[in-house]
Amino acid sequence: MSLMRQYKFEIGCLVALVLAFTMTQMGLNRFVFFAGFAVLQYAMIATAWNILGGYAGYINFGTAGFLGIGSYTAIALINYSDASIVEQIIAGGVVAGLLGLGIGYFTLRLKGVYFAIATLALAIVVETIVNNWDFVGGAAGVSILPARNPELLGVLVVHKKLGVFSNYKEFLFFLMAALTIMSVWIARTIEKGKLGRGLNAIKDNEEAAECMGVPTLKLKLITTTISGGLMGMAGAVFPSYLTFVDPPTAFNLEFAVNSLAMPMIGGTFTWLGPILGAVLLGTVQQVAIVTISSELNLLILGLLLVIFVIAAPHGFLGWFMKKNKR
Amino acid sequence: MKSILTNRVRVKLLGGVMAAALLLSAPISTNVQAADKKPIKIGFSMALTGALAGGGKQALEGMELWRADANAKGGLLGRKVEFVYYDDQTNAKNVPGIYSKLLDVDKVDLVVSGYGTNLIGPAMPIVIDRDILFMGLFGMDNNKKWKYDKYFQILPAGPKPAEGFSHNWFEALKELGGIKTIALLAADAEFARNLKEGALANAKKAGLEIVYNKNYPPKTPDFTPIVRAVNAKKPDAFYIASYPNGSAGLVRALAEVGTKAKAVGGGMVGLQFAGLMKGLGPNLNGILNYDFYVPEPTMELYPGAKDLIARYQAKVKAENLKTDELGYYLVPWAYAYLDVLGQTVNAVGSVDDHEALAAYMHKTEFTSVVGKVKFGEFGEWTESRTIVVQYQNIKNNDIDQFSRAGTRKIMFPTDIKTGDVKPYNDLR
Amino acid sequence: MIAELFVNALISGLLLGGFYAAISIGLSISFGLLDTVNIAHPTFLVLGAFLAYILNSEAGMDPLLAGVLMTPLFFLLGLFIYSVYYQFFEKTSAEALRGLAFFFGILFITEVVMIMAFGVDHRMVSAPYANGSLGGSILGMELSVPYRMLSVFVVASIMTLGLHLFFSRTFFGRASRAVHQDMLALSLMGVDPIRVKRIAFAIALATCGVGGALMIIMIPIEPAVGRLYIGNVFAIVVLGGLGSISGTLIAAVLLGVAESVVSTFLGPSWSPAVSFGILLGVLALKPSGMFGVGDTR
Amino acid sequence: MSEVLLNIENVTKTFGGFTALSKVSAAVKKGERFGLIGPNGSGKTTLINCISGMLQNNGGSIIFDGKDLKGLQPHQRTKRGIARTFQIPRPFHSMTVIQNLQIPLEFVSSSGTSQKNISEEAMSILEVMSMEDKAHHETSGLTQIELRKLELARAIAVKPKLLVSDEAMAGLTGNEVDEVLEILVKLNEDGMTIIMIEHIMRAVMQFSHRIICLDAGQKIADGLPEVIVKDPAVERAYLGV
Repeated sequence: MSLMRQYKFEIGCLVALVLAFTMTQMGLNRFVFFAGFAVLQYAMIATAWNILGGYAGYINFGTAGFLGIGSYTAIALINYSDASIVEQIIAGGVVAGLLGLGIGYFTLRLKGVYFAIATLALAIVVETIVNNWDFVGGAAGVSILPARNPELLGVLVVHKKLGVFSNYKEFLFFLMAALTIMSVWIARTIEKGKLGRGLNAIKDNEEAAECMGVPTLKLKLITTTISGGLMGMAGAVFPSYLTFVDPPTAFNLEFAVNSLAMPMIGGTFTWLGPILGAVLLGTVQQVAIVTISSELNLLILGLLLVIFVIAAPHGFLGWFMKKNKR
Repeated sequence: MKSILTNRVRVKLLGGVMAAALLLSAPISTNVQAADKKPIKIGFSMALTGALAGGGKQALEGMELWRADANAKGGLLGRKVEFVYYDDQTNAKNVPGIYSKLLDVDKVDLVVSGYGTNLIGPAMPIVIDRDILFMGLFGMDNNKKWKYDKYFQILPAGPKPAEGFSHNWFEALKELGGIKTIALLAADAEFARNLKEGALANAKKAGLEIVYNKNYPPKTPDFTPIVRAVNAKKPDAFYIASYPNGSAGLVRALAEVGTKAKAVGGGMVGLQFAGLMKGLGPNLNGILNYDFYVPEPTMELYPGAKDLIARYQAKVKAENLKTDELGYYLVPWAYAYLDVLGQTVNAVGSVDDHEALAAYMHKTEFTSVVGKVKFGEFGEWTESRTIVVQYQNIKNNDIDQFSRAGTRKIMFPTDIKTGDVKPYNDLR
Repeated sequence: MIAELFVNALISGLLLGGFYAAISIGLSISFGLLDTVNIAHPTFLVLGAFLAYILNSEAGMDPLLAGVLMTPLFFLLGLFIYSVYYQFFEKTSAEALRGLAFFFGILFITEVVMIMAFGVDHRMVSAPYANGSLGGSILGMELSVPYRMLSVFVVASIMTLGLHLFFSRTFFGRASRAVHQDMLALSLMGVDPIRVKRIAFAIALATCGVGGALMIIMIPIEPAVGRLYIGNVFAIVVLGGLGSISGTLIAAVLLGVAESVVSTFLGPSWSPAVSFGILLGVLALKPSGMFGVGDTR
Repeated sequence: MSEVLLNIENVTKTFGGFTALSKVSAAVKKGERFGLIGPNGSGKTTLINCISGMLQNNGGSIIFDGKDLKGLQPHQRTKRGIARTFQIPRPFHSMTVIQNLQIPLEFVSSSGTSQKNISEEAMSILEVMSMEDKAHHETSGLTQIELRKLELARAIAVKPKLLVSDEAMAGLTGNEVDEVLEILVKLNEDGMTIIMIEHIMRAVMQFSHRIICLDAGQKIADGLPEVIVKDPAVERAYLGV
């Protein structure tokens, strides 16, 4: 019983995973999976962003760069071999994680806006490289043909009648759910652990933290790596979902906006914030796109951002929790 | 094999008994009986904001004109036509969700594409998954990898669109004579890069020496360094595949810096738009570029296009629409891609039998506002029918001169030719 | 030949730098001096450009004159936006991050307003002084300077140097620079720092009048084009060093020249990587930009 | 009281062309109460930044506990037993008072022990500071003296061999100064070596066994408090004659 209490969160994760799986088996309206995929992807990106941005206070403005490099790693792998989607995700995570480590080293003396602008610059440099890298389609874009009936470890994953999932999009939805749950678990583990406390000290005052024995550089590097890696994983699923990727899509400004707006709307100080923000803002965006057939859906996003940051200065969770409020 | 099966079964069981029960009760029939006179809903995504919105809004007006015509004639199969469409914000990421909503929630009868290759791509797996007919608008080789038999699209570039697009331009070059070297430049964007690849193949086929082959970022503000770098290579011809911003910048830079190349242009997107033509004015003189429709007398070949454009222009004026004042570029084509679909539906007598619809499309030669349309195996046109025009006699920045014949004379194909190709500098 | 290309590239780069300075100078004030992360700045420039277009095409007004006439309008808009910003963010000392999201919202709203008012098509103007080019042969090199770029450069120079002098020589200018460092000292001097900030922000936004006019003389515009310049303008301001207006000017010219030279010799496709590579390199060596005051917030 | 704990030898620090410290030498003995004085801009803070590792000195060496500190990051120096406070208190403002102490405890002195253990230790340090009633308060509500004491408490939580106190009494009332002095004396009696940088002469004279005075980056005096106070060079430096 005490074991159950100790692993309450992990059990919750498992329940969520089973729930996501059950959803794919219920023959729900397929739109649920499309909208769900988009919201889950946002949730994962926002969670990954928040590990660095919320806990350590380092604003990453180059989310698109990490996502894009994840996407393009997957594309390179598809073009180079017939790697399965799981391998693509791992590779995307590793490459983006290395990029995170690199940017961490490179910008270790940068703080605040300088760090933010440096990450933005990095995203633009990566995009330019991809534009000129014809093996992955370059600026012309690339069309991906997902395997029709993929198998994983001998299990037929997608097949109309015989597969675990009857449809590829349901499989991707489940995959995205699993990745998101994993990210949330990682974020929460960091938050509740020594790393999270160290990052918090860095956010509050980096020099004081360093003088209090917090190895700030090491913690920052670990964090940029994890955060970048998770973003890369979220990006690696993208080519299979879109089947056509070009740099303006993979490096869209929208990612930078959402990845910082969502945690902020939810609340940056805890793992629940980004999820809440992603669900709120992501759902509104998804719904607005498919209900308003004009430019007004962009207006809604704009108004929502302005109203939210004004009305809930500490995020949605800030309304409910006094903790960490200044 | 046995272990795979048991494994699978086990996982399936994990999914729960509930799943099976729900599968049975899931909505199976999305079909609407033709007899009940419910309107036919055509669904699509369209770029109404973002980089491609200019084209998207113009296309949408063209489509609305078709809908008005179709409904005036009693609709399709005696049912009124309705549109269900959403703004994809020129962001491919929004496209899968939109098509899923159209098909699963709005339960539209037919789907057609938005405007442009990268916004058609993400819709492909969804329509293929459901095995339904899909009409594309200005997609470049979207079906190359899928090889889907129910995809058809309107872009008059022939079976190999990338090469077909510039094929005629290289034909027009021959008239100039003495072209031995060529420079190639493309915007770092999907359509432009594909055009340049095609042009490269055509240039090699024509035995031209490639002296310059580079790309530029779409947001480049100043093109004079590029034009000078090209001039330094002394090319006889300069093929440009550009997007609106670059097209305008290059036309200006060419006018300012000058060039000795005899032929300049080719795949410059945006010069067909009223806003740019008006803004560039006399700077355009001498540019040799692709086009789809120009107000030249020989374009009678496209029956009804002239009237259609006149109607569009009147509508823009009357309703004070904030779209392209002239509408030459997209209106006839947006009209045609629905017209072809409508003709097919009426001929087959069904909106549900996608096999029959696709079969009819494959075998038929259509006649629409853009003339004869015949689809090849994977839905591209069987022949390339881009026209090559040369800008000339442009005196000022007055918009009306572009709706008269003579400012964009047709150089190719020869059967509709209205002028002779002249070296760029002769028209400056 | 190579020398000729190089000299031409340098001249083009210098002129382009003038344009970059004109579109960055406002941000250099609002972001560099006042710490407001006004990511909507390029979008306001586009708004200025559209208004210049309308005045030009409907009333036949010269775009630059239109830009000058719009300046008070943008000044008032700046006062209004800063008042809102101050009320909800600065006063509650909210993190810069929230301000960033706020300005993102403003960006989208402004874009939609422009779409509804002006449509989505590309628009250009042609000014009589922006046609043809000044050409000549110097030391056996054929040099050509487009009047379009030259006029943009001249106006941009007057505007940016004027602002530079204003902020370095006048009492108000020095006060604005001081709010950046020491609010308390200002209050002790009897200056209301909030008022100083509000006016400085309004001046920053006022540059969108003439800046917008220069933009439409330089490039064709559509409502979303501002997004493309976010990276550039922030890169220039940060590269120059926050709080240093002269640094912004130098950074703008540096990036202009780098882009121009790379376009000429290496291929235009690589110019963003080179520009932003320079930024990353400078930040790695000197975390506060080229002429930063040393405070690496 | 004879063994040298911290040996500063010819330490030089330049910023661009400006020399902030020029060949400063000093030896702090184990258990010593060491005063560091000098007018504003004399290089006091630069020197302790070089000791704590926030700045790396260009020349000379700093030997602590027999080992050269060259190239070590601040947190590594903290682990070796050097703790410091900041002139302007820098609390972790999103944390409560006790959480502020848990950071150094967790990362340095009690690393690897349980959370329960750590919070008990944190509490005992707060008791020394007589701040136990503020343990779960947020730092934003603290008074000036409480902030100063928190700054000290956090440094003590490192369990340092050497505590560098940078103007821990600035802005405090007379009684409060005495309160802080009392704490420092007690810590010293328990075996902690303390370097005190202070503007309040009364405090530094009363507290220190030995004092050095810096002026314009150079050491101008080194000796017993009663000698220093009469030193003409020190007088000149302070009066600016």
